[in-house]
Amino acid sequence: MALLQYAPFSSALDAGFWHTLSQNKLNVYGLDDTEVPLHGFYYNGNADGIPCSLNLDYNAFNEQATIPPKNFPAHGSLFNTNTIDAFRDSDKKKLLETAGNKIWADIISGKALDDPSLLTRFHLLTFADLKKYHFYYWFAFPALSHDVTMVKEPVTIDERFTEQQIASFQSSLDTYSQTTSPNFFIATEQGNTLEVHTLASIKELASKQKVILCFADPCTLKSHPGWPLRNLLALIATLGLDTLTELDVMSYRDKVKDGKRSISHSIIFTVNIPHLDSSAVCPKCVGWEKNERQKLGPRIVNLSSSMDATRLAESSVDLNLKLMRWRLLPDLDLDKVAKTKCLLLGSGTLGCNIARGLMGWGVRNITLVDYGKISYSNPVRQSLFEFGDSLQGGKPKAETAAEAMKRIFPGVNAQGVSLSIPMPGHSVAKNDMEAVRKDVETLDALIDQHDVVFLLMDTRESRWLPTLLGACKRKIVINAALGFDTFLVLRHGLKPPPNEMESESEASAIPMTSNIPGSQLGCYFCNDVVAPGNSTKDRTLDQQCTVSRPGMSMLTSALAVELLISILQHPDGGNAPSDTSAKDEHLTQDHASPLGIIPHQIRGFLSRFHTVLAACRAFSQCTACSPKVMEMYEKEGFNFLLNAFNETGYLEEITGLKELH
Amino acid sequence: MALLQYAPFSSALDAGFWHTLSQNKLNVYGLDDTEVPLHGFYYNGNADGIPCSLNLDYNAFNEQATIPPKNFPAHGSLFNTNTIDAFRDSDKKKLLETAGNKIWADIISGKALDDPSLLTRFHLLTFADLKKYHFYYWFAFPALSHDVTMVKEPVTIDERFTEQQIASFQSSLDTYSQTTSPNFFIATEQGNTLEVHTLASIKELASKQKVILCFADPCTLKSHPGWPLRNLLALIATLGLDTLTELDVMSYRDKVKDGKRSISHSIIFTVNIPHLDSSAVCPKCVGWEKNERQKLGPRIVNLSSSMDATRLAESSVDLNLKLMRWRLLPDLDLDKVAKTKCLLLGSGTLGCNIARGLMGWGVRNITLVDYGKISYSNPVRQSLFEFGDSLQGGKPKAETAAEAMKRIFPGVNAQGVSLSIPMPGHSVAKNDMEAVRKDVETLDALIDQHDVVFLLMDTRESRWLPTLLGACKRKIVINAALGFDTFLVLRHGLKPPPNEMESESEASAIPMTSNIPGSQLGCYFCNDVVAPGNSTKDRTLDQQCTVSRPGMSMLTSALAVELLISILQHPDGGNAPSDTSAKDEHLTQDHASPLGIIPHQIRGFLSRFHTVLAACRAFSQCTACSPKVMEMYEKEGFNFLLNAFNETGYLEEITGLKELH
Amino acid sequence: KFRETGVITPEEFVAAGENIVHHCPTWQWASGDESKIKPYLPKDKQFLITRNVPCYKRVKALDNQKEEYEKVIEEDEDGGWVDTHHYAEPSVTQAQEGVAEMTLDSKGASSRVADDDNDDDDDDDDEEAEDMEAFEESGMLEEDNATLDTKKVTKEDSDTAVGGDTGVLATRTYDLNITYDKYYQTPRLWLYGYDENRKPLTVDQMYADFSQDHAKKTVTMEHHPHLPGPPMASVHPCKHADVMKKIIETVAEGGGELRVHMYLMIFLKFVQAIIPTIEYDY
Amino acid sequence: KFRETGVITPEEFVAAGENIVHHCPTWQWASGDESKIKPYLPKDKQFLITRNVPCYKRVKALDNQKEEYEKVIEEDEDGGWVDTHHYAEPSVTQAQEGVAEMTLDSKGASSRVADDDNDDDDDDDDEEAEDMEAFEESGMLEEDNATLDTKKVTKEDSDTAVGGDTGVLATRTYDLNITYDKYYQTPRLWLYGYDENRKPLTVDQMYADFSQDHAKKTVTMEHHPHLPGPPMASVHPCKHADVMKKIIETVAEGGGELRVHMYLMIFLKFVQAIIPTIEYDY
Ligand SMILES: [Zn+2]
Ligand SMILES: [Zn+2]
Repeated sequence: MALLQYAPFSSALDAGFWHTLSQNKLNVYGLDDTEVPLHGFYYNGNADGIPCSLNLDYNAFNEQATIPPKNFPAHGSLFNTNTIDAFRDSDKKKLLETAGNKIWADIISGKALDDPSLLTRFHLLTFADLKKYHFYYWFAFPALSHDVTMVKEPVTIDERFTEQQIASFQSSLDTYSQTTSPNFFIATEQGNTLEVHTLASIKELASKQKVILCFADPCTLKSHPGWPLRNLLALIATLGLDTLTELDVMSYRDKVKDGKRSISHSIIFTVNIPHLDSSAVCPKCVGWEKNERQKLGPRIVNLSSSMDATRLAESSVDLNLKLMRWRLLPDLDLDKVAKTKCLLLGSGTLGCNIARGLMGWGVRNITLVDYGKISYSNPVRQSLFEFGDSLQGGKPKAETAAEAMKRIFPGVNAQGVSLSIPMPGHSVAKNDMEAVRKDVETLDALIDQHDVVFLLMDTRESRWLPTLLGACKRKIVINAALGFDTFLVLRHGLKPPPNEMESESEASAIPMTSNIPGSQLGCYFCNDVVAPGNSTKDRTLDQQCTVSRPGMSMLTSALAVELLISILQHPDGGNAPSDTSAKDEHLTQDHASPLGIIPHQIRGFLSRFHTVLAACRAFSQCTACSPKVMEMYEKEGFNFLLNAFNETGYLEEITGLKELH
Repeated sequence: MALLQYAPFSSALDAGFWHTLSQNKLNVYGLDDTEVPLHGFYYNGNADGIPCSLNLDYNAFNEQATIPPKNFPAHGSLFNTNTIDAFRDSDKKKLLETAGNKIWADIISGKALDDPSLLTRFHLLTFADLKKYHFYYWFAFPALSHDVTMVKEPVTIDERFTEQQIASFQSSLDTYSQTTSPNFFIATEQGNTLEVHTLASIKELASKQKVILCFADPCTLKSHPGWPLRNLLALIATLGLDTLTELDVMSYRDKVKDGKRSISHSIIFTVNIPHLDSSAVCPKCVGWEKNERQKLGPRIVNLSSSMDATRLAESSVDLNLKLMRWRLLPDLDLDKVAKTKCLLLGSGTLGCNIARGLMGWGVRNITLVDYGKISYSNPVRQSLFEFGDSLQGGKPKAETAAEAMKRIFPGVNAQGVSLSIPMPGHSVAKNDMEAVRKDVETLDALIDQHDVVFLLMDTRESRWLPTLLGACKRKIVINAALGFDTFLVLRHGLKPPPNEMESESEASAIPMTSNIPGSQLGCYFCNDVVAPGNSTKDRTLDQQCTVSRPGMSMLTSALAVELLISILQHPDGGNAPSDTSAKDEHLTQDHASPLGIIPHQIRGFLSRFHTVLAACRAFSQCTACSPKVMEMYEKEGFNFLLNAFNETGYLEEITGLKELH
Repeated sequence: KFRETGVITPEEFVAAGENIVHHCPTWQWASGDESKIKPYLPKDKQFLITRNVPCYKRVKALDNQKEEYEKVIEEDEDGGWVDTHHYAEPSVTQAQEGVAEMTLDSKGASSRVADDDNDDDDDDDDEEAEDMEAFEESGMLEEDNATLDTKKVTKEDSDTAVGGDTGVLATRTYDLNITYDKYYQTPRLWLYGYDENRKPLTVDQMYADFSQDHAKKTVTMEHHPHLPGPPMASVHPCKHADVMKKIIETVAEGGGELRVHMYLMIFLKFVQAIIPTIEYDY
Repeated sequence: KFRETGVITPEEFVAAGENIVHHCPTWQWASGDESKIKPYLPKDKQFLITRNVPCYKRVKALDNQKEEYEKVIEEDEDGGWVDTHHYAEPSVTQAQEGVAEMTLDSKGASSRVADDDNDDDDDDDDEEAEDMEAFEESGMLEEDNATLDTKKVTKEDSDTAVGGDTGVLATRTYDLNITYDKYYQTPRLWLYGYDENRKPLTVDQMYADFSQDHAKKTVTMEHHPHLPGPPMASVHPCKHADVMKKIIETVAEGGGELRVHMYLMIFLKFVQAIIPTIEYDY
């Protein structure tokens, strides 16, 4: 005769439970760590192989227990500690003892006989680390230890009873269930019927006839009953019944399989229960749940991925982008986009909108540069600023824009750098020399650290130095400039590596064809025959203080961003040849970039809602990207720049432009 | 012999003073209303007609007086009251008395003789209403009352002295000024020279020779000296000099005119000063400044237009827009734009960007409608939201967008309305009927209240009802829809007034020409031969859950906004004929709208960076804007809509579309 | 109308729900959070729920790809829907896209690997999490002989037991919800998965149970319309109507006639295509 | 270089400033707020300031338009610059654009009308402002005979006085600052106007003193680079260099030769074109 063993409860908490606990901890409990009543529930219709789950969901904290249909209540207590140390050091033995005493008291007072749900209890010890969304927890399902032996091995209900008996049992139970929860009850066999009675009637009925002790069993094992039986048997042991040496017990199980309800997997077995003196001390109480390693120890659940809003936002944004690939463009390389580091020179209307556009594409590393402060008229057009940023002299644009980006999407790595970009024709005073040298170094380092440079300043001159640096460092450079109702978006040619420069610059003498290789494309200055700096006329696209139609910036920014992404998706990247035809056949044609054609320049005319694609070759005497200028810079560095800043006509002279005039 | 009259000081405060006072009140004083030392200054070189200004600027609060070159110090005290009542009720008599006692004490102690700047004092009583930026203030320039008579009327210095004497005086004074402020001093006439001495030396010198009492005089009058003289004469009266009955006084004035320094307008006159016993009580003190009405009363200055950031922002934004007109487009009617009330149906990526674009154009009344809440993935693309708005289930989009707009520009009147727009094919449950009826009424009222309706929803069906309502109410309707890399911006035809409908609908049979009158243009549904609602295919531009390239929304929004503004600037407004040619000659051609051509539809293809202008006529069997549908709605109202919502095929039937299938 | 359009009204949803609760009582009505009650549905019949549905195998772990069972219901440029007929033996859809996307060890990974997909996430959480073994109390709490060791019994039991597969298994489970989506006028499926130790699965981990095609195209994380708490994985209903219509048509072609109360039954069939290895009853 | 480009260096600005302070001592150097010191300028020579410059007449109030004195320096599509030669009698530029823009009564309006241009501004400020007359104290503070009533003396004085125009006038005054703009490499003019009662003027009120063409094109409100407090009106320097260059060329054509220390003198000439009725010395 073997000792009767019970399959223990297995705690089953859902995220809603932790969510409500977190809310309560924050809004209700504070540092109050006193016992909180909880409600759980279990089910006797689990599918095969599912453990005896004791479920707690977001309703667990309700004052009135909310038990789903067909489920059975369990009463519990929450002990939520304030620190991990309190969690570790809490006296688990005493906790369980207290729980056992409570059950024992309910048994000997007779309360449990009238309301046997009092037998199914649980204790939950927790520590909620709400910074990391780590939840430490340890369940106890307190059970009074009282050795019971199994006299007859389990058989299924249909092995024991006739079909008719089972049918009558089921119908009797359904009637019974309409008024009372059939978690614990008894059944009597009378001829062809099996009748259901309340547990409380056991004393009376057992003296007259054979009773079957029944309980709704969450366990699905054929060989063992589940945990709820354990305290029930302790209760029975105190009743002083005569029939305890050979008591029939039914693990009542009620599941639906293949659309049909069935209780046929319920098991019946016979036990021998030693008498328990109700005047004795409370029996030893056991029941701490084992952890995943089958050791007595707490568990931890890390819900940061579903509760940490920052991470939720990241994965949500990610998913949104992936939909593009999954649904439409399997070739889209989103990782490449995400990893591209973008430097935005200028944090005004273009800078703000382009930063937003890049963030929309999932670019994670964006650095904004500007020297200005936010003025009252900025926020209505510069989409990363608010009125409040313009107060008290205005916050610095670059840093404020970066802050705003993080507020929009905490996952972005946005930096703002206040930096004024030295310009040709803006001569450098002696006592300013060191500051300018430092500015150049900062800009140089920034361009080094990024993959793409956007030129979004409001003057032509200030684009010169980054154009030159971008060319020397072989970065993708995207230039955007606004007029009143015209705009220009242009990618600079990506210079070939230094050792190939010579042959390339000869190649540029080849007459223009429709598709110019990316390495031979011109820069923003390639069309100019004057050096930047003294251009007081001809500023249509760049004039400081120029007004532009408010829609211009969004339009231009969107195209600049999309041009970059198209380049990134092209197998040749910045070397992608220009394609300036926008004919109908392009609709069906296969492009090297899954996003479509990659032009060199997009010129827009808002007064006619019209865009024109254009391309030009690099100009061998360009003041910003010609081999001569690059060479001079690489050789002489800052001194060369100083000459360009200070001496009017210097760039024209060294490029030979002067002779053209 | 007339009583000597002094031109009083006239307080001259600049905005920097009030700014610093406000800052100090907020950051330093709090409710502390005890006396605060101040420093002012005055100038003896004012241009003709300028009163005797006593200036206080942002430096007035400095511990160490900061007096601009060529100016003279005045010492003062600030009594800043906490309430308007305290300001009114403060004991002005006593204040002045206290001030007088102080000066009297300095006189009799001899301190003032050594440092005569102690004679020039002021008291400032203020109340700063920092909510309204109203500053109440009242100056007192305390002067000891002591009647002095003028013995000889003033003459100018060059009437009295020779050129040589004047030159020697000026040179002596310049030397003197290098060490001591020449606010009060004496001069002695010695042959051809006039020599300058400290005031303290008057006792010794006056006993020996004739002295001229001099003071730097802020007054520019030829007949009277300025206020600083008054306490000086009180001091002199106590010195027990013999010569008081006939003392020469020089109002020393030193101005630059036409690039030449001149003191020739300094005046000299002779006074008779009754002796004043230094052991006597302090003479009566006068000096409260009169207000603009020449009454003894305080003044008020309203600096809200320069200190109220909200108003500053408004005027700044305004100015920015006006620059467009002033510099480039004198015909631009910004008032019309500002007054246009815009209704945005949809507050997602298009709604947010369009709201920003409209705000950029100075549109002041914008209502956003949406039913959704902000999800984690929204903020990176929906430019009025931040990560924080997506927490805890997300804030409602429409209201949150409106709030964001006010944060960007407090001058905007932005409203958010949570409303779900009933759709054909989405049948209305009985218990939902009233809610749907209310939604329709709300939408109806909203469209009534606005001049322009933007359709920015993400499904085709939801555009049907507002299209119909917009047509019936003759509103300008702008439709924007996104595909993955294609977009459509379209203005709906503006239906002619009801009485002209008949003839117009006949006219629509005329074959298509390049320019279609605005009244004959089609709506979003005019090209469809299926009613909205059961369109499960062919959703390229509207498919729910469709992804679009992140730049698409900015692009489309900018064009939708600019299309509207172009329409508003056209003399015929929504009736403007479509112009879909975007040829080069348009660059120079005169357009009816100063902003350029006004197409009917702008279709964009981002994969080719290409836009196409198109136009189509209204379709006589259109399910949303045909005369039949408009008539049915106007006749049957909600019941008609209900049929459209509930009955598939209803719209096809009444428009006769069914027969076309 | 649902036969023409694939959409249903709230009333029809309730009727179909009643039908499913009647026939498959593992599904039960729930009312959800008081504050989130939708007025167009009965207060106690807001949505359907079933708990602890086992999911014994990973779609991705199965190598016996049975492509013959697949039938593309609709194949267009926007992405076709793959309907996997459900047989007694679970038929599966091969992971058709790069497995690189999935970082999960299919044999039952711990939740620690959940975040590998976010390459910028240096996840210091894990390092900082307390060492749980240090918390185990060996001596203090004595062992109890009457407590069944379910891990051990599994084998014994299934060796000795009659039925065969009744041991307690270490298996994933899912809680499933079906809500009504007013906007799309279709049911919507919500999933909450747990690993063998009843720890919540991340979306990426759940992907291993989804037909890859569906997983990537339509499974999104969103707030549950009736439950408080963090977002849950959900099959976005944007194409439900279309697919339902197709299924209905297919059934109709086969001579069957569908009434609206069967709608959710069909819906579950559709769900089966998305999570082929899930063992819920229908 | 300034002759070629119209721009000057900080050093040249200081040199030109020294020159102007020497020749027109109404202009003085100022250092401004400690925290706003610009390192490229000497600490005590950060900007130039002159105070209480009278402005007796409104440009708009003058009806004797003297177009013959006007000379368009540069006329292009972006808006030409009008240089108004300064004669002993102030010459003025006619308001060429809609006077509707201006709401100011040119005879000396109170600051109350300042906001009429904002049509959405129901300005409850004014209504709520306390009635100042109620604050006047008639009996309590006695009158004093030795205090000159300057309002009365004005007439007497100018009747009896020798020079004629020396009475105390109710006139507007301006405080002017000239700062150096590093970006544009030009000086920049700042204006702060006061009405007859020394109350600050709004921008709109100040417009009445500006040549209309300039007012609208270039006067903006910005924060002063050296002073704390609210924004000040400033002539935006975006075209200064061009205009200066033109003036220099014009002077050069007339045979004059300009050295850089004269730059600010010319600049003031240019400023005179913007505010023709201002009576500052230069
Ligand atoms: Zn170049
Ligand atoms: Zn239509």
